[in-house]
Amino acid sequence: MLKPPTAADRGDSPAVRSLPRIAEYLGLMAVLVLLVALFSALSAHFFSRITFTTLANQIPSLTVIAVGMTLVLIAAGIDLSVGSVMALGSAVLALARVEWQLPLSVAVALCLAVGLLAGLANGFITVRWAVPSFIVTLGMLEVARGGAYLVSESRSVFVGAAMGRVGMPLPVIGLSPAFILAVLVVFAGEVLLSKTILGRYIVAIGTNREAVRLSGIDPRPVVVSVFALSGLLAGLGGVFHVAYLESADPNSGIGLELSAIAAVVIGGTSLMGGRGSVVSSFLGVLIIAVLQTGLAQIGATEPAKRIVTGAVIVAAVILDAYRHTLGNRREHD
Amino acid sequence: MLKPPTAADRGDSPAVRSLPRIAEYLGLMAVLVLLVALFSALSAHFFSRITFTTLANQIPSLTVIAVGMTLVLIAAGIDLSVGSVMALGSAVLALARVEWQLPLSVAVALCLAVGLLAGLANGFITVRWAVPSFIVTLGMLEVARGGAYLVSESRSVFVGAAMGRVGMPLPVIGLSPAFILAVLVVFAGEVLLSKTILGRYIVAIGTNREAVRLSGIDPRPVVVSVFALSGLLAGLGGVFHVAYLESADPNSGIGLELSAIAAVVIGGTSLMGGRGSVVSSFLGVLIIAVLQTGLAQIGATEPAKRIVTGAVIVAAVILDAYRHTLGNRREHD
Amino acid sequence: MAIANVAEPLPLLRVRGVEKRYAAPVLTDLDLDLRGGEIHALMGANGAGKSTLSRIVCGLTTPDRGTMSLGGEPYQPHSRRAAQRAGVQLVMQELNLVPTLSVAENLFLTDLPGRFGFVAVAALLARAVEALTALGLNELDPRTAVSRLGIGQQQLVALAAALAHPCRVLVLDEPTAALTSAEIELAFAHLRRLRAAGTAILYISHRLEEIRQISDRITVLRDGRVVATQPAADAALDEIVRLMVGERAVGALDQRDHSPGDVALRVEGLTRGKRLRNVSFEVRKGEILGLAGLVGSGRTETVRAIFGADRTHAGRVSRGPGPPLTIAGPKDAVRAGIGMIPEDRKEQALLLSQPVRMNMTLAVLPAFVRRRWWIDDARELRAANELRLRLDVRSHSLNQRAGELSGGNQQKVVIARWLLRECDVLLFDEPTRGIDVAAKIAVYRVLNELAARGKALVVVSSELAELMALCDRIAVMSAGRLVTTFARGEWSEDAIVAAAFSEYAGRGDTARRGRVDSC
Amino acid sequence: GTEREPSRGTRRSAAEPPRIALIMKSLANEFFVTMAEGAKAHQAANSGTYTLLVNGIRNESDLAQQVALVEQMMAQGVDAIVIAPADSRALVPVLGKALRRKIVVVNIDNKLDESTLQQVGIDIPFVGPDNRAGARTVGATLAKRLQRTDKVAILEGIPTAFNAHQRRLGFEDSMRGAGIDVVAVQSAHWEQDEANTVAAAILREHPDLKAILASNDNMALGAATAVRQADKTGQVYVVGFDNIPAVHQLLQDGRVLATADQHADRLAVYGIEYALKILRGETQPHDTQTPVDLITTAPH
Ligand SMILES: Nc1ncnc2c1ncn2[C@@H]1O[C@H](COP(=O)(O)OP(=O)(O)OP(=O)(O)O)[C@@H](O)[C@H]1O
Ligand SMILES: Nc1ncnc2c1ncn2[C@@H]1O[C@H](COP(=O)(O)OP(=O)(O)OP(=O)(O)O)[C@@H](O)[C@H]1O
Ligand SMILES: [Mg+2]
Ligand SMILES: [Mg+2]
Repeated sequence: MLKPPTAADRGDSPAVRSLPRIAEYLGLMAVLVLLVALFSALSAHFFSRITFTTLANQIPSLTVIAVGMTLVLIAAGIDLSVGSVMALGSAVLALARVEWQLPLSVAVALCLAVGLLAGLANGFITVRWAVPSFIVTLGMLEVARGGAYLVSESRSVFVGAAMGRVGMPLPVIGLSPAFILAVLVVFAGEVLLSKTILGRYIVAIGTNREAVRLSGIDPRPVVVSVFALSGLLAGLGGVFHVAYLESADPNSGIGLELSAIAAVVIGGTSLMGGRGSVVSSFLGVLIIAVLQTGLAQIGATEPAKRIVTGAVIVAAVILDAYRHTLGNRREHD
Repeated sequence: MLKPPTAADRGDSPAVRSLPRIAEYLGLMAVLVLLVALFSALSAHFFSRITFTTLANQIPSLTVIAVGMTLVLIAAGIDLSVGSVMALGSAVLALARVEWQLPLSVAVALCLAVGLLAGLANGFITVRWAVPSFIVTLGMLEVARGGAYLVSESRSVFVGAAMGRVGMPLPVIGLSPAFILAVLVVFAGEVLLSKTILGRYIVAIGTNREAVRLSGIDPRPVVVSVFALSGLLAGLGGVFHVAYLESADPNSGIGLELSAIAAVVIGGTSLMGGRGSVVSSFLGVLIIAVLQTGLAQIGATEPAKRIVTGAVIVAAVILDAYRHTLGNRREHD
Repeated sequence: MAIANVAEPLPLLRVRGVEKRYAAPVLTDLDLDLRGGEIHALMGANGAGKSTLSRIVCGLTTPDRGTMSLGGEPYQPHSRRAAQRAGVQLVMQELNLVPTLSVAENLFLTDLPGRFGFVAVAALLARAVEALTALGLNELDPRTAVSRLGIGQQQLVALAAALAHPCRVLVLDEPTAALTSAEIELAFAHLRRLRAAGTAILYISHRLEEIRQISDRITVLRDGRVVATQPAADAALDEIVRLMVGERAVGALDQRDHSPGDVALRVEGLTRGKRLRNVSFEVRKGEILGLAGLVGSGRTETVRAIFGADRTHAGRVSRGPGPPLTIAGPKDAVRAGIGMIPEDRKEQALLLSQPVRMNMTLAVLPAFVRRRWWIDDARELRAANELRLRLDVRSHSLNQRAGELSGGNQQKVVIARWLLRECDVLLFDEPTRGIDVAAKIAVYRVLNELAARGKALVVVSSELAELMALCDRIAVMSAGRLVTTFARGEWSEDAIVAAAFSEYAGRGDTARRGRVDSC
Repeated sequence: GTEREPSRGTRRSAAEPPRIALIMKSLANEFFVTMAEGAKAHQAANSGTYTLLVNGIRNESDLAQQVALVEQMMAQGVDAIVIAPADSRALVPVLGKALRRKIVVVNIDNKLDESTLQQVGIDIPFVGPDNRAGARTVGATLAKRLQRTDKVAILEGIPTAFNAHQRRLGFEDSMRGAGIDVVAVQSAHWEQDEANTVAAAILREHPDLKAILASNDNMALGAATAVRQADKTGQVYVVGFDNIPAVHQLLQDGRVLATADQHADRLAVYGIEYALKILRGETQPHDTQTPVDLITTAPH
């Protein structure tokens, strides 16, 4: 709930580092380890290889979507449409594969294209009419969901083997190609953010859009491409989702935007823009996933699940905050 | 020679206006009229007194919650917990009234107290550990929902007449006391914002928190009270909800935060804080309500509903934006 | 690239009949000629239209009427980028750096060196170091985040950014407002080199002695009109001032009797990391203490620490003989009767998107409240209006957004905020930054008056002349230490500058870089 | 099941009682809570014969999470999985995996899609009520109160949900049978609040509407309030499905005419008992119907 960093904010900054130091992640990793330890203590079966592979194969969609969301938030925007866009994408994918019998590659391309288009629309409307991205993407959330219902005639479609083994665990390691791809996307995202010119502009725009404009750079194309990217990744999330479920459900991804934003913010990205790291967002995703899986495994009751989840999310962020210098603390109080 | 203040000085302005000029609302009102006209054209029965009274009696909860949300957003915070807190409140209310047979007044007081406490917790944690309110209230969203399930054992409870006629239409006018109360809350909110010192501080903090701090004003108590207020109003929303539906459903208010924020942002309040009006938020609520009712009344299909809703939300904001001076442009993104 | 067409006879930049109005007319029928190889000073009272003109020249604002030509060809920059391509660079009055990016990235934001979209870090740092050294900033690590820099250092970075890009026309809008003579000397050396290379420089400043030092010609602006253009050589400063401010009497600073009362503020062993080392001093009732020092010497850190704006590691602050105060935050400080005017008006003081009146009364709102809650608009308005007149704030209404005011007028608003609040100790950090000559006198009067009323004042300023005119004593800071304090009469400009350098001498650059890297 | 090749589950089952995983839809939903509690009670009564692990997903539509739950339960090496699938297709593949791991799988509440089962080449027994038939009987009772060509409206659940579809079909069968005219079918996503809004709108659009058929009682509650708000109490009938306690009062007052009880508290138990039978090798997998009773007056 803070304005962009002020001159008074003299804490450490993404700018100073190329790829961020491992130290940055200690706080979140501590939380993660704590959670795993906790659940291992509570359930005899939790601490097993299969638990972790299952977990890993479950999160690719959320992961890639969180990557896109990180960039959007750092650019001081927000993308509420990711869940619906993912659903729309998967619906199209299923249609193309099952109804039209198109080759996998083409179907996937279609799915990605849908996501990209939705993202471009978000970005374009946002900059063209200077509408808050919250509203634009909220609109897209509804529209894309409607689209998903249309395409799928509101029925989930079984795709089965038609998706190949993208979502299936690989023989020895037990991890799915989807997961490995997702991890690659995470690193690509981190590199984009901290190593490329586009990334620097994203940070700059998120910090002080006016300053960027005044210094002679047009922020709009950057903003558009960020939303486009987020849309594209939502599409990719759709592909992974279908691959994992072997079917496409027009209702999938409801409320996904909240989980994604939560993961990203747990990862320390500021909703006010200008500050954040993709890798941290990934840690955020892991924390949420472990929490869900763990609670299910120990068979917690629904109320318990809710209350614990809520408490842990807040605790995680507080704990992580203690890692930060007083420098940042100062501007908060 | 001391010049007296000029007319321009006394003239209205976003922050220091007496109650804002009607002109500010023209854009939204236009949208509203358009929608009503549209649906009246599409359905013979839409344009009738009964339509508007039922509509009015449906919105008190959303209205009061939107009022709270407006203040929170102006203070550059966000409150995602309103829906769950409302559910928790109503669950407690039902319990107190049906199980414990407490007098209505006491039961209501309890419900409000629950809301207030939740809000205080949100505010306190936010300022004490400098956690983004997004995370804190997301946590509360989970915790309060869990609480609602606990209290109600995950069952909806029929309250029926036990709630008196708060939610029932009054004889002649056809409006419910709840609606009238809600409208009063709206005006109270507008007055608080534009006439009182607290309101002034809220705007100031949302604009530049650091500047406020360096002016020797501690922003924290203000922030806490804003969240407390939002919680209290969520509680009140719960009362209205139960009164209207004659029963308490622990699953009520899921996703309500999004509708509320949407209404507020449609009303022109900035998510970045510092700018907004409560009355406009009310207009936002009306727009959303008319849209829902209208689409249901013309029997639109599910996909159609979604797509139209999405499109209209965006269109509304764009149309409204045309009223605004370019000055505000850059605050959007 | 621009350097090609050096010695042009006819003016390089020609402005004809430019007009601009917002709520009120700002520029009316304005003509201006800028020759290659000249430094052309643009002077005028706050709100005269200088920044607006420079924004127009650099494509940030489109004039309502009028034409411009650059090197003969018609010139209508539709964006800052276009202006830059045409070889027109600008240092804006309001700093527009990106706090989360490094100094290097800010220096070359518009043209980050890269390969296949990747930032070429090595090249970037190399160019950055070069640009910084040119301004004597060789001690500043280009990888530091700008959010760590004091306002003065930020101003130097902004200047370096402009100078690092070759250009035909260079517009400098109060580039030195927060710089001390030391940094200014280096800057000027650089400007003279550019002039020699044939660059046309439009130089905006409120510091008369600078103008005399550096400018070839002077154009005076009043209420958006050119009232005079003449060679700097035969320009009498008081004449120029009169042209600037018109009939507004400037007058001299009336003498205040310098006989301070007993101690009002005692600071002992203030320490904050390596940036503030064991700073101790006293201020007495009715006394004005000046804090001099180089940019980054810790003056701001000192006042911020006293005011409780930052957490300090060690040190005691007490009101005179009283017990040490526990100041957890600015609120406590204010309760203890200490007020502060921060150095960075945009980030730390103003509510840019809010009305002037709201900005003026923020700190004293409770004074305009009826029945604990209700704001008494009428009284608030009256008070705000008096302040406006007292400090001569140029705004066409008290409800104009503070962000729309000219830089100097914004600064006046910031000062105004603290005049209503009856603090016994007031800390002013660069109080006259960007304020015009006449208004400065007005501010000095206010300060004197406050002192006369028995308040204790600490004034941080980069303008030595200002301190020497105002203060009873001047404390000099160097590398986070308070090295010496001169009493009135004892001081001389050279002595003060020498003291300001003392702590850096010998330990050289490493010391300062150390400070920047710390924490 | 001694003849089955050993898997983590069965190896243990020699020693201790079999472990059964009950996987529900949203345990925030009253209906499934009742199911779960029924099951827990049953287990408590037969703690010797089996151990029980109950889990539900966050919301109806979070398929990925339910699939993950199945995999986790496999990871835990349970002997049987009794599942109320959140989707009739998406769950089939993972359940196929479970079968291949020699885990007994029983399908309750929401019937898995036949064609998908065939495509995957597996066969999973369904133990549960026929929602369509249930809806038909409810509809029939309503039909008795109406004349031909009377107008009625249907409130559907989440359109993609199998049961939502079944109940809608059941309602439509009965109405068509009685020559009654269904003028509106809209989804209120099982929600009381939305049901109220939609019902209110439909009532205005069709002033001569005679009845509202809600696909669950939560929506029936919302509809009943809408009727009262429009003060048409008595003129417009409301029927529901599930017989949750909250509607008893309304049944009393006649504001809700009828609902169907599929014995939520027993549903899971049927499934569990059936799974135990299979584990003991007492029966070969085949579908079995469980009763759906018509409720017209609140039980006392
Ligand atoms: N965006 C704007 N909207 C309305 N008025 C504006 C805007 N920008 C500038 N002005 C007005 O134009 C006038 C000139 O402003 P400008 O910044 O050019 O003055 P200046 O000469 O730079 O003064 P200073 O010496 O204080 O910097 C001021 O009165 C200011 O209020
Ligand atoms: N968090 C930080 N990390 C590194 N260096 C810092 C940090 N905060 C402040 N500094 C440095 O401490 C020094 C003191 O800053 P300060 O703003 O007090 O300088 P100053 O004397 O006020 O000069 P000016 O304000 O004109 O820059 C500056 O060099 C500043 O860059
Ligand atoms: Mg200026
Ligand atoms: Mg300073």
